[in-house]
Amino acid sequence: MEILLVFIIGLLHAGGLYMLLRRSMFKMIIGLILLGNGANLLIFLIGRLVKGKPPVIDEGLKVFADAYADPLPQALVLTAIVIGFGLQSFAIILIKRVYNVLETDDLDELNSTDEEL
Amino acid sequence: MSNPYIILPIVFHMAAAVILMFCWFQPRVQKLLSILFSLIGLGISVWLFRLVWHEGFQVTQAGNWDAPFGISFIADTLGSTLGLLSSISLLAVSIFSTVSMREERIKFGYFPTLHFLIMGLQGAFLTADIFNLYVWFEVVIISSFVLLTLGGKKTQLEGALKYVSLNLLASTFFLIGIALVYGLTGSLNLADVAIKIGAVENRGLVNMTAGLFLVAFGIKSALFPMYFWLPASYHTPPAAISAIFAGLLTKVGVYAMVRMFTMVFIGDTFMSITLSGLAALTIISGGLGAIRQQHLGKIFGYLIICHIGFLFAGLGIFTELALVGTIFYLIHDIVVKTNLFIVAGLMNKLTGSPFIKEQGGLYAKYPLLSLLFAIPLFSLVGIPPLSGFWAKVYLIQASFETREFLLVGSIIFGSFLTLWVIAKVWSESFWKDKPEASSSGKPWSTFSTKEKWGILVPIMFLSIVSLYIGLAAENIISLASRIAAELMDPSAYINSILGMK
Amino acid sequence: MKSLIFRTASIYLLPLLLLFSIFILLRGHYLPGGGFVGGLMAGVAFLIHSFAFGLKETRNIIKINPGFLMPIGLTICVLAALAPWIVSLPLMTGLWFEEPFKFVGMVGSALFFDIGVYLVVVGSTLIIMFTIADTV
Amino acid sequence: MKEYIIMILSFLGALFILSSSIGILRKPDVYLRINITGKASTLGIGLLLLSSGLFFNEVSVGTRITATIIFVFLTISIGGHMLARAAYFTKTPTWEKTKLDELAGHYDYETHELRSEIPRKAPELNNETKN
Amino acid sequence: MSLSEFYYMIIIPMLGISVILVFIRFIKGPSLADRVIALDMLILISIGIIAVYSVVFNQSTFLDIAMLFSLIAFLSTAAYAYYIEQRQRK
Amino acid sequence: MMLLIVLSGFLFSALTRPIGSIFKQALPWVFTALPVLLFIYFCSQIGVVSSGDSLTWTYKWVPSLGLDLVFELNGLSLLFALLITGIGSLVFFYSTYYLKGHAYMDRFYGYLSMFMASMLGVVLSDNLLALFIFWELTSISSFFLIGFNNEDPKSRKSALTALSITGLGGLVLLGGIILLSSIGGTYSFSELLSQRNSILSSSSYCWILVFVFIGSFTKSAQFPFHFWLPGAMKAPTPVSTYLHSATMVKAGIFLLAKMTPLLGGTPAWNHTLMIVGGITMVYAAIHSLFRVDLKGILAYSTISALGILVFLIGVGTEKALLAVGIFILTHALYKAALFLITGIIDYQTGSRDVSQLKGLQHVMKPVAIAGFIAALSSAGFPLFLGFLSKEIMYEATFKYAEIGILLTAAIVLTKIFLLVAGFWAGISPFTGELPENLKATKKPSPILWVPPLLLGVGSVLFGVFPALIEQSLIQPVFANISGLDTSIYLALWHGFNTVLLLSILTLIIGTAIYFQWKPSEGKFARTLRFEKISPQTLLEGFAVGFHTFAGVWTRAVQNGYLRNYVLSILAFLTVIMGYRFYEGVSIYLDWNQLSEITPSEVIVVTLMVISIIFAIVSTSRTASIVALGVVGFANCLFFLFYSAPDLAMTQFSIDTLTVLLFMLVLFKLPKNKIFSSKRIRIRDAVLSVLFGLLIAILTLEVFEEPSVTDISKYYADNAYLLAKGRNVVNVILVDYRGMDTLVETTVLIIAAIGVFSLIKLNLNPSKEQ
Amino acid sequence: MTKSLFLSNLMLTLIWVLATGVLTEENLLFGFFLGFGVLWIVTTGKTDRKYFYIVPTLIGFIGTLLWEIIKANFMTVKESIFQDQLEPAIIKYPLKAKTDGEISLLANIVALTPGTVVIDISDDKKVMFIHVMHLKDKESFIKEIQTKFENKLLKIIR
Ligand code: NA
Ligand code: NA
Repeated sequence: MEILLVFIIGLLHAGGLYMLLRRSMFKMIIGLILLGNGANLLIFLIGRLVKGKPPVIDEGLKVFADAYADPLPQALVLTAIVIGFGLQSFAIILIKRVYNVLETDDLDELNSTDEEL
Repeated sequence: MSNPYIILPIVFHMAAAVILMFCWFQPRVQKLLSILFSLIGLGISVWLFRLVWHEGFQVTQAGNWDAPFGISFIADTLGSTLGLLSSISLLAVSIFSTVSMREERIKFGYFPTLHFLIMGLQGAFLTADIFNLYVWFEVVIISSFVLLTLGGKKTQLEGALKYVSLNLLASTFFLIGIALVYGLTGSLNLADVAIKIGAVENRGLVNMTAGLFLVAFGIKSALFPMYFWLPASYHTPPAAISAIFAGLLTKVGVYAMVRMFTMVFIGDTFMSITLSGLAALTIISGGLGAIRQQHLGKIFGYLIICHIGFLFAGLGIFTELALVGTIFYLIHDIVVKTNLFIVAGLMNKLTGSPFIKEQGGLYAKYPLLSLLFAIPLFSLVGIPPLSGFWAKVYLIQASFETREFLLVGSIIFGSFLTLWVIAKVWSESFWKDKPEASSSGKPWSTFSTKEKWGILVPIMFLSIVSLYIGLAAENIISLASRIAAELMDPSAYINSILGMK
Repeated sequence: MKSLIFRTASIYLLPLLLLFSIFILLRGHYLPGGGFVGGLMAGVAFLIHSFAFGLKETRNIIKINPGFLMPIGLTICVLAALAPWIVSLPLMTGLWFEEPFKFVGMVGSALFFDIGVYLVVVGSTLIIMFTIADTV
Repeated sequence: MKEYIIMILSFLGALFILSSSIGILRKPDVYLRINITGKASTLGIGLLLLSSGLFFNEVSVGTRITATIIFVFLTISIGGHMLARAAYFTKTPTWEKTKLDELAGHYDYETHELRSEIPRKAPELNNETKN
Repeated sequence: MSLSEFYYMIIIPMLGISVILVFIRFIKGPSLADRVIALDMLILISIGIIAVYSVVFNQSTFLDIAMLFSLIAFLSTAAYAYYIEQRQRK
Repeated sequence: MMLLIVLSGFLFSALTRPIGSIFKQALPWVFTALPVLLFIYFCSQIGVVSSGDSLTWTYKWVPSLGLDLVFELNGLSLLFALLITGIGSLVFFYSTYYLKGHAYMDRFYGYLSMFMASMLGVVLSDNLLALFIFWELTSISSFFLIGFNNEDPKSRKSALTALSITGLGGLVLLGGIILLSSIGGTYSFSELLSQRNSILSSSSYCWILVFVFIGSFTKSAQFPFHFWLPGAMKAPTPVSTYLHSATMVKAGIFLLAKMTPLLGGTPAWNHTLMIVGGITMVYAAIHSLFRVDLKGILAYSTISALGILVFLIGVGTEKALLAVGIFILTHALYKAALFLITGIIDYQTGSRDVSQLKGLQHVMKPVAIAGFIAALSSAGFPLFLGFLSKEIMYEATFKYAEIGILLTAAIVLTKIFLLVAGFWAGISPFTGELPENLKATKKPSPILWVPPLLLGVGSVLFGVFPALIEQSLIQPVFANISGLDTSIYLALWHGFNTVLLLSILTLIIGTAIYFQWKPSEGKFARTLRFEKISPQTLLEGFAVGFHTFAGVWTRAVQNGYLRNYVLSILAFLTVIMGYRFYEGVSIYLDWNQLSEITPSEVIVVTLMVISIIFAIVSTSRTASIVALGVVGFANCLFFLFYSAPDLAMTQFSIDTLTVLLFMLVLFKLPKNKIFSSKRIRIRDAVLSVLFGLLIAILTLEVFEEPSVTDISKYYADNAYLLAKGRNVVNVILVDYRGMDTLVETTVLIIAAIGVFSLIKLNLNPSKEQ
Repeated sequence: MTKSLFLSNLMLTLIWVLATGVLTEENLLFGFFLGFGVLWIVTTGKTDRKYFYIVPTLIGFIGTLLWEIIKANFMTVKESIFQDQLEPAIIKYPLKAKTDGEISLLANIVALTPGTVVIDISDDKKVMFIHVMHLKDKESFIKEIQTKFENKLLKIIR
């Protein structure tokens, strides 16, 4: 299974970057979101896959009785997801504003601040 | 030494931001409070710096969980120094903001965000946990996004687009890097990681991970060929915002790079060579960019890049001597770049144009102001004995000793280009008569007294600091040497975090 | 939205969902859930309400400007985190009441911390979504 | 015994879900698809939830499952209505074999007003829906 | 045949096939409403899957996630409708 | 004391404002007092120094860098200090009248005293790093002085050119100094002297030479860096006098002279200097003949004189070094005089065109006298100081090994041309008939003509009585430069020999040429034809080319296209990681570690893969957004399967909110278009896939590493016992790693502020959306 | 108003107890206070709330409904697999129900029953537009709905 997940992680990264390489602002955001998903999945995978054993101590016990999934990567991914949400929503709104003000989706037309002078 | 209060700089700025948010609709109150908070913040940073200087590293374990289980915070000399410098920049910028920032921007969260930004920086400087560092980085970048776009002017938005996308890309790489480090060592605590990563047998994986960190921090610190966001965006926001960005943002990337590459990924020759090469290219590329520009903000923006190269030169050489140079330059650069962008903002206002072609006559009209401006300008060039000079001596010396002549050449060349550019700015904006056709600025005499002081005090404050750095170089060198020694031998850092004797 | 059915339903859904969100919040320490998800759910509840009745109406219901929920929540978080300073312990050290409370379980700084998170998440979700919904 | 009940219930649930999935794929227009989703899936999910409720056989789980089922029923029917309404608003075409469209002409697309009778001088008849 | 075997052999494949079918609809569209329906349906099916998995893994807490899923599914439908309505008004 | 002496100039300069406000009109006189006092002080030290002692004074400035302010007054530095303060006094004095009423008088004196102080610092410093610091300060202060008439674009350009060349030279010199110290282990010149052998044998010796030469040549306007000097003539004449006759340009000579005992005496040193100096002196001397502008003539003759000095240092024999000592003094005296005279003429007549100026002796007798003296000294007429120096020069070259004849020829030729140039500058304007248009010329003020006259007196005095300076000044200088104790002997009469013959020949031929050769605009214009291949044109061309290159480079790097930025970052990362991968990642795959694949997972994976691809290729925006939702949804199912209910919940809610945001926000955008060509798309795809592959392999290999879970185990073991929670993930979030959460909520708050302000605040002037 | 709020509060308490699954007096009390808080948050003061009259009767009505729903599902199964002859139509259904609550309830019920989806209700609350999958005859369909659901529902509620 890990192989499949690794494949998906690779695909998410490749796809995300491919989208970042496009000229459209919109695709850029899609790319960033895909990348973010890829990174989260990667962290999750690194923490090993354990089926059906959430890191929740059963009622009545003080410690885990048997195996459990590594909780730390989960916590990290959770934090990363929430942060990602903040950043992505900002980016999405930014795109909206850019479009409203500059009226184009084509990133190639948005290079006045790079020009000399 | 354990001290639960060392995170005061972080918490204080968070509290400051919260209070400022409660004053959302009262710009005047916000202005006053922000200055007050910046002053107190400076006091706290001074306290922490002195504490570290006299009594050594200060550690606290959040949640009272022993390292490496909880999140450790450590105030070492480097961290507390950078914290102090951020506070200095903040004080100057917050004073400057009170008079230069448009009321609308203040009504839309300028000051809270500013303090959040500083909080993020302080956090990044104090944390000893990689993932926590990531989180602080995110605070920094989201605040910088907000500040960069505040007001939503056309150019701001255009610049922000590149800034945002590339910085998010960097964050992703950073996150992946952290995941891999966790996978390799099972730990996130910097000290613990530093110990455990040595035991990883499959070195290739460590090296690849190092590559990810290189690019993640390389983007954030505007290293060649990853700096594109900087020239595209730094000149677009109001001067106060550019100033704080210029002083601190790329520097936090440099800081992170220094931390990771002096503690975790050490003894990697390939990376050292790569860093040296990139440093040289950064210097040259930044310098080449600077000589082409007409927009004052862009000129200084490219100079930031150029000088980031200096910082990385030291890291690439990686001898104690070189690190002294890097640290000294870092200290100098934060102060001077902040000042420079404030000055640029004022020049823009006085002449009515950000383009040096359309500026002019400053010297004839405002001789005293011009002399004041000359301090940051020529400090940047590193006209001895001003602050920019000393670090270069160390860097050149260190590169000679490791026989990295390419670096010597680029440092000299970069210094020359800086000199040339600043001389050109001086000749165009100060010496030249103001072109008739260009739009007229706002004469100094029309500024209110409050405005005058709000502008002059920060410039003078920063100029005094940079003069101090230059003229009392001995003190700064001893500080930088201590930091460099600590960086070269991180065992003290590791031991104090892990609580080992 | 001018849908009678939807509107009628939202009137009932809002309190239900809020209740559920608190439920999720409180049990987070023992079972999946917690401040984040709870906060998101509360945010979603208000959001659904605003879809039905418009932003103005929803804002009236919340009574407090959601913008202020964020600093309030953060203040609670910070206070919960800094409480250990009183007894000279590092920040975030867990401080707990000796005995568990009924249905809430153990009450300690971590719970207040989670409540702070809840409020922040509600506030910021609402600010973000409302601001956007306003412009559509 | 309990196990067999669970098996039967969950099999029926899965069957309903499967059938509505087939339906959603095969139905010719959006309104029919909405129609089909709303029906089968509600009971399908209800049964699946019910079967797991039986499995755990605890009060707290039971109450939560009841709440979820009610909620699902409620939201699916309201959701179906809203989707259909939105689809009509966007002038999503109905299937060509639709017998009758009494809604045509009742909407005012400007004000979003829905009248009970077609006004005398209908400003625009919703002709597109027929195509 | 034990319960979990039954679930693995029969129920989960059935639900899996449903997912695929719905997903095909999702890809095909053609209108946005179709995609939203498909998404809605996907979420509904996954509520079923959650119910199944809660039995398989003997984790009753999964059922709360099911609750959350239904709520969010409703949100997305409502938002879509809201979006359509607002867009039409422009 | 010495610190005060050096710093006094800076002090005065810093206090320009207060001094100005206290003394008002008397400000120039206050400033003039400074060099005069310093000159008197240095004169008083002549005795001490000539007795062989050297005065040192030490202040530890930056000890950790080895930077001490060690001021040493020895023969060489005393000579220069005297020139700097002596000629400085005259220039300061002269300027009180010359710039009378100028709006920026205060500024002028401020710069001037700063410059003087820097020069003193250069010549007095024993510590080479300190020397460099003052060296750079001379560059900067001269930048301000040359650009003093800053309204004039040419003036600004010259200042910039001068700064560029001297600044670059200075930085290179810094490299040399640091290299020197890293071999010698100290910046102290006197300590370095003791390590001469190790330095000479070091492999870096060549580089040191190159660096030091570039520093000196740029400063002393040696070919091919000389052209900044004529340009710098845009400065007010007193500035030219000060900078370009006596002080700044001599700093390079000073440095070479100072370094001779340390670095000199090797073929590399001698030959380079001889060649560069030789070319410079001849080239510039010829050039000086073609100028009509008095200052132009003087500029080129100065360059030529500097060339002579470099050349002589290169010859490096005792005689040659002695000649250096004398010629520095000689040249300073006559050239300063000529500059001042030019200034007077310019001031009184408003013209500097030698072809126009005639017969001015009728209106300004004292000036004419000074001019004659200076010209004759320059020509090396007997009884003038110039004669002495010329004799020794000829003698030095004539006796130089095999190529002595060649060297002598070169220097004789130079001397002839310089004679002509000197005559044109010092004699021609005063002789002949006074043209009508100059009849009205007023008599200059004594403040103007006294200084050049005084300089003339010096030339004559020392020329007639060389003993005055022989032991007191020149002997110590010689000792310093050569590092020898040999006594020197200056005599007016060396008897009849070849050298005297040459000397006479020089005078005769030179005078003859002077009468035959009339500089004119026409001739000057003809020289312009060669401008195309002149170093100035070439270097300026290079600069332009460089500037263009900078433009091309910058535009290529910062091209404005985000995709290219991402592309280069990505390419860079891929290369770095690919290389490291290739370099040594041991790849292994332990199937036992992997869990089995179940059909339901395959379905979710398929779902995910298809939606990712769909999100990428779909032309409908909304479709790709919703596909994105499916990706997140499938992601969420993974979390659910693999025991992360918290994650599943959060991911699902947040994913939906993101999709929602997208929908609400983006409907206004136009339809997705495919902008790029197929080739580019394939390129991007290949690169992305390559990167994805690397990440995938990396992930898999890291996954295959033995997992270390002691931290997670600690979390799990203590979650209930210490942290009183059962849901370990939540315990981590609110307790173990609560700081992360606290900060992350802050991120959300800031994002909310950002979204709010981004939407609600619009400062664009034009139109509201 | 106070009374209805109180009842709502009780309802919420009940739901809380159901959700937590613990039936003790402390939990009731806690649930009550929680419900009180929530109601305080959501009440604007002008909303008319009568739902607590409806809810108990609704529970009784569910029984009759369930049958219809099960029927609908089997119909869907048959339909999806054998693809019956479809006769879709959108028809106008005249409402007897008056209040928002009644109408909404009816609409929900209609939506859950075989082959019908409510598209919208007119602004004057007089008619309801229903999408029907198999329309044999418009009049009989309307009649069926009325007798099967609307009349019964109204009887229960009113
Ligand atoms: Na978190
Ligand atoms: Na910066």
